[in-house]
Amino acid sequence: MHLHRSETDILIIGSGGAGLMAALHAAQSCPTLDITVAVKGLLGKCGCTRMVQGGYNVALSPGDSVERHFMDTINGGKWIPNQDLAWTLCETAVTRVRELENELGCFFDRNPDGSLHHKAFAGQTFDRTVHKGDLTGIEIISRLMEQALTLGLKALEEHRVLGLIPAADGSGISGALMVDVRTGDFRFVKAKAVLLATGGGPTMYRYHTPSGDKTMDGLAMALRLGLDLRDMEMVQFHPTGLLAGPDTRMTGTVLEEGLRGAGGHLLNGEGERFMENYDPKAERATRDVVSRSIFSEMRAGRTTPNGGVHVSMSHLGPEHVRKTFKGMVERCRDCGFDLAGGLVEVVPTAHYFMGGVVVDTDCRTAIPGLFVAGEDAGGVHGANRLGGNGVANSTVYGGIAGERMAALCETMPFAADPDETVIEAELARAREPFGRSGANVGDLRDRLMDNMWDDVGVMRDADRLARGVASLDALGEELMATGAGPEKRAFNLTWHDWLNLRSLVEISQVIARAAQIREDSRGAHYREDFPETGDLETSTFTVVREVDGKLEARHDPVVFSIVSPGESLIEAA
Amino acid sequence: MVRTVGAPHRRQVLWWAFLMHRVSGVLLALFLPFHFLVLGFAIKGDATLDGFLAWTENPLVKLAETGLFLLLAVHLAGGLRLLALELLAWRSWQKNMAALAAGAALAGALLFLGVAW
Amino acid sequence: MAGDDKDATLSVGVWRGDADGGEYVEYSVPHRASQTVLDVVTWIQRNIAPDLAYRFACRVGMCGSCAMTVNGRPRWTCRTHVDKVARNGRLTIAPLDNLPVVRDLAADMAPFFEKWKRANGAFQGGETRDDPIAEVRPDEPERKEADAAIECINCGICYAACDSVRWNPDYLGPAALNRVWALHNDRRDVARDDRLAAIGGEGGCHLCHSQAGCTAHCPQGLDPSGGIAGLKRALFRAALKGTV
Amino acid sequence: MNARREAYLYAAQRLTALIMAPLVIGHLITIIIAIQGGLSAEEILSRTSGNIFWAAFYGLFVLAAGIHAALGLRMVAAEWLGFRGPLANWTVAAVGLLLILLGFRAVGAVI
Ligand SMILES: Cc1cc2nc3c(=O)[nH]c(=O)nc-3n(C[C@H](O)[C@H](O)[C@H](O)COP(=O)(O)OP(=O)(O)OC[C@H]3O[C@@H](n4cnc5c(N)ncnc54)[C@H](O)[C@@H]3O)c2cc1C
Ligand code: HEM
Ligand code: SF4
Ligand code: F3S
Ligand code: FES
Repeated sequence: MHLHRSETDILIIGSGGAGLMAALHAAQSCPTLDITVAVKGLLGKCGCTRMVQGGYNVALSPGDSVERHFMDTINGGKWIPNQDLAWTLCETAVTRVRELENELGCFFDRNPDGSLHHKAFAGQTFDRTVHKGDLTGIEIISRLMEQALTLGLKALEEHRVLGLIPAADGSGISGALMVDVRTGDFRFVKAKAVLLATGGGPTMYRYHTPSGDKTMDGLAMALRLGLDLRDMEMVQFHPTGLLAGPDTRMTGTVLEEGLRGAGGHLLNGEGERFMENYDPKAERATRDVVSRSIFSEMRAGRTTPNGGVHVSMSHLGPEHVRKTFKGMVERCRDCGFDLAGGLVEVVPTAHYFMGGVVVDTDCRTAIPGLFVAGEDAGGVHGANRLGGNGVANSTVYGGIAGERMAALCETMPFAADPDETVIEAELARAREPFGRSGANVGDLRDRLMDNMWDDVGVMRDADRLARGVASLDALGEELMATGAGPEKRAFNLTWHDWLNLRSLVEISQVIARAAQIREDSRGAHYREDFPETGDLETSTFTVVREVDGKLEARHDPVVFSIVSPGESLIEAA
Repeated sequence: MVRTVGAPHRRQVLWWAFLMHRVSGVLLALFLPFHFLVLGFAIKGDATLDGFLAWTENPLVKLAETGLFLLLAVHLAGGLRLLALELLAWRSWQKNMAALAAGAALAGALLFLGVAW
Repeated sequence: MAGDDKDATLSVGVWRGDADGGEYVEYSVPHRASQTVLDVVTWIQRNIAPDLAYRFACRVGMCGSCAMTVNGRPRWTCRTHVDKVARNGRLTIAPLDNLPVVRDLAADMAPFFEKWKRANGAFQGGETRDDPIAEVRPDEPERKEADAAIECINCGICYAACDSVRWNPDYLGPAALNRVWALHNDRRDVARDDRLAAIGGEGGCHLCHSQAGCTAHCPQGLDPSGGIAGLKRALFRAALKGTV
Repeated sequence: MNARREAYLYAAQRLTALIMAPLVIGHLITIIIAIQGGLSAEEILSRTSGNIFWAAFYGLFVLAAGIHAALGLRMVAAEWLGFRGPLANWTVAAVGLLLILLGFRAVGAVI
């Protein structure tokens, strides 16, 4: 097996907000560094940073404060966030947004007087979300991508990272093994520092919003290295994903939060408004409440033809809707639905993954030289992520990781030599499905998505979780018996589908394990058999890791390093 | 590199406007030297020119002259359209203007036909 | 509606090949009510041709990865409903024009981004992260121009639709120039004169002949054609002033 | 510098177009009128001979057309024939010059 080998100072995996921001900051900190970005798709054209619609939370508005943003984040996260991480997020977001505007060229929307516009976003006590229309992510990632292009970094586009490779002498990280998607050639890139920024992404659910390239590869790699993964039960569901049937990839994609905010109605299969039965705020209730309410209707069988509920906007006046929600109306029209005048089927959809690798405020992990930032990192959001804190997280921590990696490189004369046995093992692992023919990988993926949706989804209980774990185990075995045909590696998407599915199954098992041990209901995690939130003072977070091929799950106590339950950093007005 | 048979992406008004403008420009550039040459005959005395002009009474030649007139009209109208949208930043008007240009050219040519025949 | 008929099939010609050439291969695909062209491609890869190469990411018209030539026209396939483009149940799908092919439906976007870079399509600000954010009123004419050009998803569709690119591979093309136009109208940027120089020379904006295929096909509804005309004016003024 | 040259060439092409536009319109109208009366050498010459206005009118047109056509052909040659670079530039310049010479000869003849 021929293996290309190359060497770089900093290897960045993923080109979302976290990856690209890291590259820019590393280059600024030390312009002579050799920086390589390896990414599954095209530079900046994959991942979810591009898909950000709402915007970016930052306490820049007069009257707002970092303390207030922080308290909203902690409250939203149900007191589980790592407070130091949350604080650094809120504090650094201020400089980061100024950097995005002044240095990188993002041109956010303004008030009529020319000052930066902040819009309201659910769950926050202040209007603090900076945005560019409802396509904020395109603006952020395009500007980052342009700057990265001019930087002259090495971009390994359409390079899928297969595994992280530790140093032979156990001193830390040595680099990463990857495959060039186009040619199928394997490549090992040795580096002094490696950033994992593959952006999590709960795409193992029947309905999901993230970009198709995100399949939990990063977390699966971290798991194999024995790293601690925290809050893995915390999957955020967005209440209104488009439901267009099983035959289209459009199914699951987000229909804006604003539809409900503006007065849209949710109707069940019998044509009744049902939200009032669950919450006095009806359609305007929080994401998790609405998601669970819809899910309950679905379980009760009161569904629309494709198995969801309807969103109805026409009572607000079709013309008005067409004007206010132009993008959404057009998107629906493209798949044949009339959002302004008719009914559109919706369903809760897996949106964001709060769980991730345990890191400190410098993005360091337990393995020297390996850094993690963005959606792959855990602890920033706790049990729930505020809308607008996702892209803030990836750009804030991506930048920090870039600086810290640059500093580390300056103290390191060489990158450590890799553990060749791990390289061999990872190569074998990647080639495993070749030579076996078998069932359609797509069918297995469909089954995984059903399992997760039914048993480890919006509403959980011990029985369902046990059933979920069992079916995941069975699915894992079936996957290992399924193949990708003869060994043709060049642009073989079927092989990649197989690899994607493997990462998804492995992390799904972790999600189910974490969900089993958290016996309370907080934020995104809802146990029907334990509906109470539990005592905040004794809050814990879950940690799962892999030891000798087996998952070990435990609880760690939350350290209230800045503020304890019952306290606040803002004086009551 | 081109894998599209017939390139249907071209089938939009403004592309045809471009093509008409280009072809008329090239044909004009080819014809103009001859036109100048003919007028240059005048140096050799009125007779030659008159003889030549008599020859233009020939229907075939008349057709060619009509063609030239049309070319000039087409190129002129299209050119004005381009100048308007480039220099005056007219935007949504473009399609209307393309139509207008073609219409003006045609009208001019018809006028000529009516007069010449 | 044809899509409701469970037995209806689409006959789909898919361009298969690589940099050395290729040909259309015929597939027959079940027609569904909610079905985009990307869904058709996916179905073929999952069910008939496991080695079919194509690209997508966001699946909702935000990443610009999925652009292909559909029945002769460049389009974003994830947001193109089959019923909108199929003629008598027939589709042909090929990679984007004016770019090299990697394989099958995946075009090589490298020249596209190379030109973005050559056009100096990256912002250069005069302020830093320690300065306040510039006040720019939304009703300033320049801001409006910049705004109108800003939401490009770098899909390459305009680039594939432009015959000037086809006839002159050196031409920067509509997307890069559209970006430059947005930057030219961004008064926070300090490199606007340099940028005009970068797009005024060989391969520059004068190669645009206002064919407007770019504007006609841009899925985001942008108007590169109008922006390029603006750049031509700006260059003319700059040449008179001697700043390029 | 390259950018400035291209900008000037572009401007020259558009400027000559602007100049020619009224001239061509004028010319076309004259032709229509002339044709209605039947065209003869005498008529043309009596109209133009020794007339400084018409000399300037056609002189300007010839000059503008030469420049304009040369620049236009440069573009067409580059795109449709792949004929680019210094040789192409000199060739179209020669074509333009030829056009201007022929044109001046014609103008000289009728004035
Ligand atoms: C529809 C939608 C709307 C959203 N709206 C908002 C919002 O309004 N506000 C907000 O704050 N947040 C929002 N989010 C969340 C936000 O987008 C993410 O939290 C954030 O962008 C994650 O950034 P990242 O850099 O960590 O990952 P991403 O931007 O997802 O990038 C991950 C990168 O890793 C690459 N990658 C993955 N696997 C591999 C591999 N094996 N090898 C190599 N590369 C790999 C991917 O291709 C990609 O380039 C939204 C998310 C979605 C899906
Ligand atoms: C009547 C006044 C005229 C006007 C307003 C005019 C206008 C224009 C314009 C604006 C262009 C630029 C097209 C482009 O680059 O996309 C052009 C191109 C051209 N013109 Fe003219 N023109 C006129 C007369 C002429 C004449 C008399 C000739 C012939 C000698 C001519 C020959 C050409 C040629 C060959 C081109 C190049 C075509 C191309 O690049 O597509 N034009 N004209
Ligand atoms: S201008 Fe439009 S067509 Fe061109 S790359 Fe941008 S979004 Fe795509
Ligand atoms: S299609 Fe091409 S020619 Fe100009 S107007 Fe658009 S760039
Ligand atoms: S897949 Fe992203 S634009 Fe189509």
